[in-house]
Amino acid sequence: MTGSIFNIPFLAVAALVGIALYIIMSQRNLIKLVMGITILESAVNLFLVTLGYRGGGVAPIFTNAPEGIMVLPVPQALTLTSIVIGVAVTALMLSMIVLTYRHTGDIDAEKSRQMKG
Amino acid sequence: MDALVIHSPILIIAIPLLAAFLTPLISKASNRARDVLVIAALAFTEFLVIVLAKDIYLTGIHVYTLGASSPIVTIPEQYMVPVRIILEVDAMSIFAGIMSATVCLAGAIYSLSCVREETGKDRFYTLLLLLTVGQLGMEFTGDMFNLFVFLEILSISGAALAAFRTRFADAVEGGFKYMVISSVGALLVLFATGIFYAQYNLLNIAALAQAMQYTMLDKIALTLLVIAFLMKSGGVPLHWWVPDTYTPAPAGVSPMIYSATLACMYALYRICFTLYGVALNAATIGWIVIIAGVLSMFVGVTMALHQSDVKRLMAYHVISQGGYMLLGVGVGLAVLDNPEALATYGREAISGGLFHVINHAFFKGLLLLTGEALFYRLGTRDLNKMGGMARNMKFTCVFFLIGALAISGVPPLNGFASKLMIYEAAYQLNPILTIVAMIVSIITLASFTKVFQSAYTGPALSQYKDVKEVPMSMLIGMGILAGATIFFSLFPSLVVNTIIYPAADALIDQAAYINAVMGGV
Amino acid sequence: MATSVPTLDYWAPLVCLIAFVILIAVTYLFRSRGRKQYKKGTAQTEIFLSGEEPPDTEERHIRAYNIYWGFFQGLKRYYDPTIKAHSGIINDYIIWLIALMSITAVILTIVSLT
Amino acid sequence: MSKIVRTIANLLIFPILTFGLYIIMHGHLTPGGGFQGGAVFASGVALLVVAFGSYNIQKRLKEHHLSILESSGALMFIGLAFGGMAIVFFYNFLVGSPIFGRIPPSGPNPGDMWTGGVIPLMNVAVGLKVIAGLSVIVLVMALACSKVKIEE
Repeated sequence: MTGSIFNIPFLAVAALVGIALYIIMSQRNLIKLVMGITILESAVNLFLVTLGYRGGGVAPIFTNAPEGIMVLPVPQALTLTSIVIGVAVTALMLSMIVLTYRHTGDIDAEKSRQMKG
Repeated sequence: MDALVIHSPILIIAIPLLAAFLTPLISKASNRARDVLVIAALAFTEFLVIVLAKDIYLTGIHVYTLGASSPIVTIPEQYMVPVRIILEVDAMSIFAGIMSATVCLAGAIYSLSCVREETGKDRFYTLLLLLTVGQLGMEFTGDMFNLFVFLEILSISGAALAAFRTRFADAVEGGFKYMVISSVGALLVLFATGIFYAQYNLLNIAALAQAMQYTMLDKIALTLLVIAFLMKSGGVPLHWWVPDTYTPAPAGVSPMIYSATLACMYALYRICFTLYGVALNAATIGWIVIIAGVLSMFVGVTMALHQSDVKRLMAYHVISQGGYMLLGVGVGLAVLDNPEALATYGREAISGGLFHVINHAFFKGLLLLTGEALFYRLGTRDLNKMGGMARNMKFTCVFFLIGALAISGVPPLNGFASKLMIYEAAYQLNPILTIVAMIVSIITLASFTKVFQSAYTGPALSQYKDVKEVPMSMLIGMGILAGATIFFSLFPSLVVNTIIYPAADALIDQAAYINAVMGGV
Repeated sequence: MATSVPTLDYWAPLVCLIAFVILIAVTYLFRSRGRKQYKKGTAQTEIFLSGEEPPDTEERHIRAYNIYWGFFQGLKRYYDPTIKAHSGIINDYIIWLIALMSITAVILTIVSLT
Repeated sequence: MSKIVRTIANLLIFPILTFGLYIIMHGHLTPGGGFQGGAVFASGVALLVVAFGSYNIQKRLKEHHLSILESSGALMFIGLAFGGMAIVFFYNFLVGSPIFGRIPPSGPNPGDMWTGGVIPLMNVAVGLKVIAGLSVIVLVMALACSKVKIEE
């Protein structure tokens, strides 16, 4: 299983995490910040799904399942819960941004800041 | 009755969850019925926690497997490893459970009256109960992924509650920051869980602890977990969100968000002591936690001294007193690998840290509630505009004095007892730690005399002539926490021997935790 | 095994209550020996500012911001950067997070190599 | 939105909603389940909100109806979890019972609807909750954004 072909998803995860952290660090616009968090979340989901991969495996569905080994189902269940939580977190953050826009008329992290020091 | 005790670990989590989703329906009937439901659910949870605590101190670790043929079956017949979600409640979890349940009960009773004029009250109580479920779930679960799910429940409901008064711009901003920080932290925890699953195909904490070989990947997972939980519990280099979230939080909610922060600190200790145990190089991680603790103490209190906003000042004290807890348990962690040092002062340090966790949960909750009472009556949190409140708000002033004296470690009250244990134990590891701890304690007293002088004493100002005392339910909420503080101050030895020492031993004793699930296989 | 807490042995609440009562008795003794002839509410209890008219209640109350002025002035070299660091912008929070994570990872790898 | 979009929306809305319910009901056989089916259903609601404007939808699809639906879904889920409380919390008490309890046939087969014990019922409960939850999110956000434009 440790051929070079199987490491590409993990490189993709590393790249996505790097991009996401860069976005969260540098973007002052709050909506882009939320996009960065969603990218980080999809990176972790990709990492979880690729963990369960077994060479030549089939999707773990038992109905009309063809012969041959199946991919591990547990990481996919973890990813499903993480996606559900991601939806809730993103919805909450976006509605808070709508409220900050309504209060301060601005969604820039620096200008819409109320508390300092 | 014993059936109740056997099923109590899951009941403690399921009853508030059931009540959380019942409130929108019950509130269609009447508001009074909803308030009664919320308080009854939380009171029953508190009763269950006490019943479970009594049983744990008698019979040891309680294990509860969800969905198995019986609660005790952790490993199904033809399997070698635990498969289902297992709740594992040892003395340390029930210690944190007692703290969370009491503070949530007091917070809920306190917020009964002061949320009256808000809109969307049934959603407030649903979020309040979900926050309780998140905390108790995190403290009782024995499964890494379950820990992540409860951490997320905690963060989402905490952020939504912090931003509940949407008419204030800073409340929305505080909630948003808490949500951003918590979701990034939780994703790091999920990444670490993924690393564990990649290597050991296990998610259960006890099974992982047994299979742990501390490879390079485990070190990365350890840093991810330690940093994520250090951030969620307000350690200094990452404490920035604490003042922004606590200041605008509604009345009964700030102590509950605080006990959620302590649940994250409990998770940090659970990871370091039980999941990794002696496998990790204890000195390094111990000293990282100690340095974070010492920095938290100093930066927290010096910034608190500089504040002019009551709640923001108390939020900075959350950081500085959290530094004491990190210092206490960090000293214990640093000496985890040489047993005789652990026996002499390591165990003392951990008990001191844990005693300070529960003490501080009570009197910090009390102080946050008094700060909120000032805001409720005077409409402002700025200390420069207040004055002479001792005349009109007598009870709040008495509660404030109890809390302020307790937090600065003045002898009669319980802050002194736990700080003394930390001073004594930390001194034996390195005297500088105790010196800094004492200086910080003095500055804490200084900052609270500032609050007392400018808010409570001084001449009666004209614009606050007609200010009345806070309503009864707020006084009851403060009374519960003040009573708990007084009780812990009068019987420190009793409390330490029954609650704190078993918790410290449970934290150190990793083998018992593993055997409870793996059945000594 | 669970002996009472060694560090808190002398700390019995009863001892404290007795000490507290003794303290109150002594202070009351000192107070009662004071001069009796001052009368409340007369010119004797007025604030004396060497003949100056005392400010009315609003100004007389010492506000919160200038109580510890000396402490902040003394530690100015510590306070200015710390207060500036509490910038309240979320991006700085995450920069601190990533910095600390890399530092801990480096420390852990170095320590475990030696 | 234009006439064309509205008529297409009218045509498309029923296949979308039935497909969503199909995914919920067959969660324990084919890929899917409560959340995915609910999300498909809520995308149908989003299509309606986009096509007919959030104000017209808001008149028919009241927000407190949806919150009752959401709470009842959650209570159904917790009730099913409490159902097996006699033995242990999440116990699958329907296995072997006539309702959903048939033992699934082994080997590759099209799969039997009446297997899985409590799991299909839990899928339905979660599906109800997610339908109501996501529709409320879509509706409230659409209303919040539309209000912002009007206030400016």
